[in-house]
Amino acid sequence: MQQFKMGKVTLPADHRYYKYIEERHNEDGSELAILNLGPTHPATHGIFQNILLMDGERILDAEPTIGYIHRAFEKIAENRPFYQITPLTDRMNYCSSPINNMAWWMTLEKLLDIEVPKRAQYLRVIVMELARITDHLICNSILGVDTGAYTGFLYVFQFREKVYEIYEEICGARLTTNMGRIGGFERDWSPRAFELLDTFLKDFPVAWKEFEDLFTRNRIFIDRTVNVGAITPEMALDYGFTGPNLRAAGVDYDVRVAQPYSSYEDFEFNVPVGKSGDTYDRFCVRNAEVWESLSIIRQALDKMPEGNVFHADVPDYYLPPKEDVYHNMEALIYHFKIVMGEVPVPVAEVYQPVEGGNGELGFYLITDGSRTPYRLHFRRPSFIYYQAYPEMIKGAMLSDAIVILSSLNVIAGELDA
Amino acid sequence: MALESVDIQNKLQETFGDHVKYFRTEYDMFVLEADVDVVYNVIKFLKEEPSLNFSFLTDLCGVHYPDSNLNEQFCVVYHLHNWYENKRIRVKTFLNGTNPEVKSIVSLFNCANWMERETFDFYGINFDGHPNLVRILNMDEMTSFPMRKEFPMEDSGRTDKDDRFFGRTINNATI
Amino acid sequence: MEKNKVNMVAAPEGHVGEGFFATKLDQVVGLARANSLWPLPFATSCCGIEFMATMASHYDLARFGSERVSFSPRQADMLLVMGTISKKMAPILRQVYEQMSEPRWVIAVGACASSGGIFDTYSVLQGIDKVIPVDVYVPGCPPRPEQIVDGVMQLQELVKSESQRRRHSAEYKELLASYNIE
Amino acid sequence: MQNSQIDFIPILMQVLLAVGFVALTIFGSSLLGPKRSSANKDKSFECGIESVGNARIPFSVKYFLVAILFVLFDVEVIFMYPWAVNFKEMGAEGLIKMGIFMVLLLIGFFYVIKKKALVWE
Repeated sequence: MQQFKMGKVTLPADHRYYKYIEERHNEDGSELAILNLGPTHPATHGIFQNILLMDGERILDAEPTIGYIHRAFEKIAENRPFYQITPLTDRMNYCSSPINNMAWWMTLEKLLDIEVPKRAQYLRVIVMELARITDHLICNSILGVDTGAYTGFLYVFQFREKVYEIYEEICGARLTTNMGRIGGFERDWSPRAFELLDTFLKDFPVAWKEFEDLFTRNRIFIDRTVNVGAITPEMALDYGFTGPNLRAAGVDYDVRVAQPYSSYEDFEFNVPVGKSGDTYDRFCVRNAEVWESLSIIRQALDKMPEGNVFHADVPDYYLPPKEDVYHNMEALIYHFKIVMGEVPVPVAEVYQPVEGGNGELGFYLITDGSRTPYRLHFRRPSFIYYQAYPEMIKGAMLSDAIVILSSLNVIAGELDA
Repeated sequence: MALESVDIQNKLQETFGDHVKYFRTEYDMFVLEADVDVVYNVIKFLKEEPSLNFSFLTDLCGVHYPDSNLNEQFCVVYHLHNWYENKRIRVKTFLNGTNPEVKSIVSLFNCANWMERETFDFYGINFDGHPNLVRILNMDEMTSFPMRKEFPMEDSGRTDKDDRFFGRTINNATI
Repeated sequence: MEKNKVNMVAAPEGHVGEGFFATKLDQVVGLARANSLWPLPFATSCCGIEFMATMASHYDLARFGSERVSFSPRQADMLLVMGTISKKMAPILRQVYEQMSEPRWVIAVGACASSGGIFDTYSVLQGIDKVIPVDVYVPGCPPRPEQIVDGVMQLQELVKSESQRRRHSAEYKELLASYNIE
Repeated sequence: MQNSQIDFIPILMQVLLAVGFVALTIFGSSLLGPKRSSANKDKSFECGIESVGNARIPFSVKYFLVAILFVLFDVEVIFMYPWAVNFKEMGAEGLIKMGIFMVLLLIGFFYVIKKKALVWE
C-alpha cells in the first residue's frame, strides 16, 4: 500500500493571528477568539477555509485559504486536443455547466471564424438561459436555507430536476453536460426536449412566483439580509466584480449586452440593477434575472428560424455522422483527422468573454498550430471576486458572514480551477 | 466619440516612446507589448488618463515560452476593459527566464492581488511590491512551479499507469 | 448478498415460535444500524450537487434512514466522500475520518474520489483509498442519484451482515495499521 | 396497599419504562459499539484542521446576558402550561392573574429593550 506523504495542516507560527492567541484581551475582560470556518463546514457550501479573528460575535478580520480542490485545469488543457477540453469546462461552474461549454465552443469558433447558423445560435441561447435559471435557482434557495427557510430549497429544487431532464434529452448528461460541437450541437433537439421545455415554461413561473413571495416580503429574511455585506460600486469595480454581484451594487454591466455573442442582440431583455449592493439586492437581482431568462427563452422559441439545421457546415472541424463515415470516403478522412486531432488550427490568441452564472467568464486561448492549445487561461469570476470577502465581513456578525458567503454564490470548482 | 485603437496607440507612443511596440488588433482585441520596466506606468497611464479610462482589470495571467531567447521566456498578459467605450485592450510584457520579475499592480487594482499570487504559484514570476506573495492554489510545501512546460502533468506518485500504453517509452518491447 | 426485488426491510432469518422471534444479536444490531446510517456529506465538487439532488425531494435518500445529515464526524456513521480530493485536502479528509466514531464506513462517490477520475494531475490525490480505507466505490462522473442511492444500499447490505467482532478482529487492525491509523 | 396507592402503579410503570429505555439504550450501545480511542481522535474537531490554542477562554459577557434573558422568558412560558391546561376551570379570575403575571414580565422585557441588552454592540 503506497503511503501518501502527509503534510500537517495547522496555523503557521508566523501567522499574523498567532500573537492574538497569547495576549488577546478586550476592555470588558473578554478575549478575541480565533474561529476556523474551515474546509469541511456545512455553512460554506464549498471547500474554502476562513480563519476569522472575532471579538465575541463580531468579526474583526478574516483570512481565506483556497485551493482545496485545485485540479490544475489549465495544465490538463495543455495536454488535450480541442474537442476534449469541454469536459473540463463544465466541471468549473457545475451549477450552470452548459454556459461554460458554449463559451468554449464560441472561443473556438471565434478562433477559426466559423459562422454558426441562426437556429443553432438560438438553441444555444435557450440552453444557456436554462443554465442561468438553474444557477440562480440554487444560489437563492441556498441563501434561503442559510437564513433558516429549508422549504424554499426543497420546493424549488424540484424544478432543477425538470431542467436536468431537458439536458438529458439534449446531451444525455444531467450535471456535467459536455454539450455541443464546434459549429453547433452534436444532434438536433428531439421534439420531446421541446415538450419538456414547454411544460417547464408553463409551471416553473408559478412556482418561482411562490418562491419569491416566500422570501421577498418575509420579515425574518429582510432582517437577516438588508444592508448586510453591502458593497459600494467603486469597491466592487476595484475587486473585479462582474455579473449579479456587481449589478446588485448598481453598475449595469452585462456581457450579453456589452459584447453580444450567439445572437443575443436579437432579444430584448432588461438588465436588473440593485441599489445598495447588499445581500437582499443580490437576492432580488438574481430573482429578476430568472424572470428575464424566462422571457428570453420564450422569445428565442418564438423567433426560432424554421428547418432543422443545428450545426455549421464545417466538415474538417465537425465530426461527420457515423453512417456517413461508413459509407463515403471524405467523411471517413474527416472523422480520422478530427479524432487524431490533426485539424488545421491557426497560430493566434483569442479572448472570448461570456456572461456566466457568477459573472464574466473569459477563455483566453493561445494556440501554436499543434493539436493542443499552447496555453488556455480561464477568467473565473468566483476566483476574482472572492478576494473581497474579508473586506465585506469586517465588522459583521458571524451569522451575517455565512449569509454573505452564500449570497456571493462562490462555486468551489470555479474558484480553484 | 468611439475610442479608436489608433488614438490609443498615438497617446501611448508619445508618452512611452519605443518602450511600447507591436500594436496590432487580434480578433476584435487591441494588443500591445510593453517592456518590463515600463509596464506599471503604462497600465497606470491607461487607467488614469481621462480620455483612455481603462478602469477595469479583466484578467491577468502568465505564459511560459521555454524555447524563446532568454530574456523573453516568461510573459505576463494583462487584459483591461474600458466600460464607457466598451473597448478591450491586451498588454503583454516579456520577462527574463532565470528570475522573472515585474512590478505588481496591486496598488492600481485590488483584484490583481490573487491573480498575481496565482501567476506566481504557477510560474514563479516574482511580483515585487505585492503585499503577500505566497502560493494560493497549490500546497504550501510545493517548491516547483507546476505550470512551467517542463513540469510533468501526471501525478508522480502513480504506480498503476503503465507507460507503455501511453506511448511514453520509445521501444515498447522492453518493460 | 443477493438482491431481493422488493424488500420491505425483510426480517433477518431466525427461529419463529409461539409469540416470540429469536435471531442472532449480529443480525438485530446490523438491521438497526443499516436503517439508521447518518451520512457525513464530504461534498467537495460536482458530486456534491448530485448529492443535493439525492437529498432533495425527488430521489430522497431519507427513505433509507439517512435523513439526518451530520456535518460533525462525532455523530456520523457513513462518510460520503463526493468530489475531487486534492493533495491539499488529504490530511483534512484523514483527520475527519479518524475522528469519526466506530463503527464507521466510507463510500467513495464518483470517479474522482474512487481513483482521481479524469484529473490525473500533480495536485489531485489519485483515489481516497491511499489515505483512508473505503467500503463502497460508486462509479460515475457524477454518478446519477440512483447510483448514489444504490451505493448506500450496497453499504446497507454490508452493514447488515457485519459481525460484532469485526472491529476487534486482527484483519481490521492490520488494515488500519496499513494506513497507520492507530 | 390501600386502593389509593394502587392508582399510582401505572405512573410508576411509565417512569420505569421511560428511564429503563434510556438506560438500556445508553448502556446497550456502549456495550455493543466498538470503541477505538487514539490521541488524534480525542483532539477537538476543528473542521479538519489541527486546533491551535486553548478553547477555554473567557467569553464576552454579552453571551451570558442573552442566555440568561432567554432562560428567564422560557421559565415564564413554563408557568403558562398548567394555566393553559385548565384554562376553563379557572375562568376569568385565572385569566386576570395570569394577565398580571405576563404584564409584569412585559415591563421587564421593555426594560431590556430600552437598555439595549439584546443589541450586540
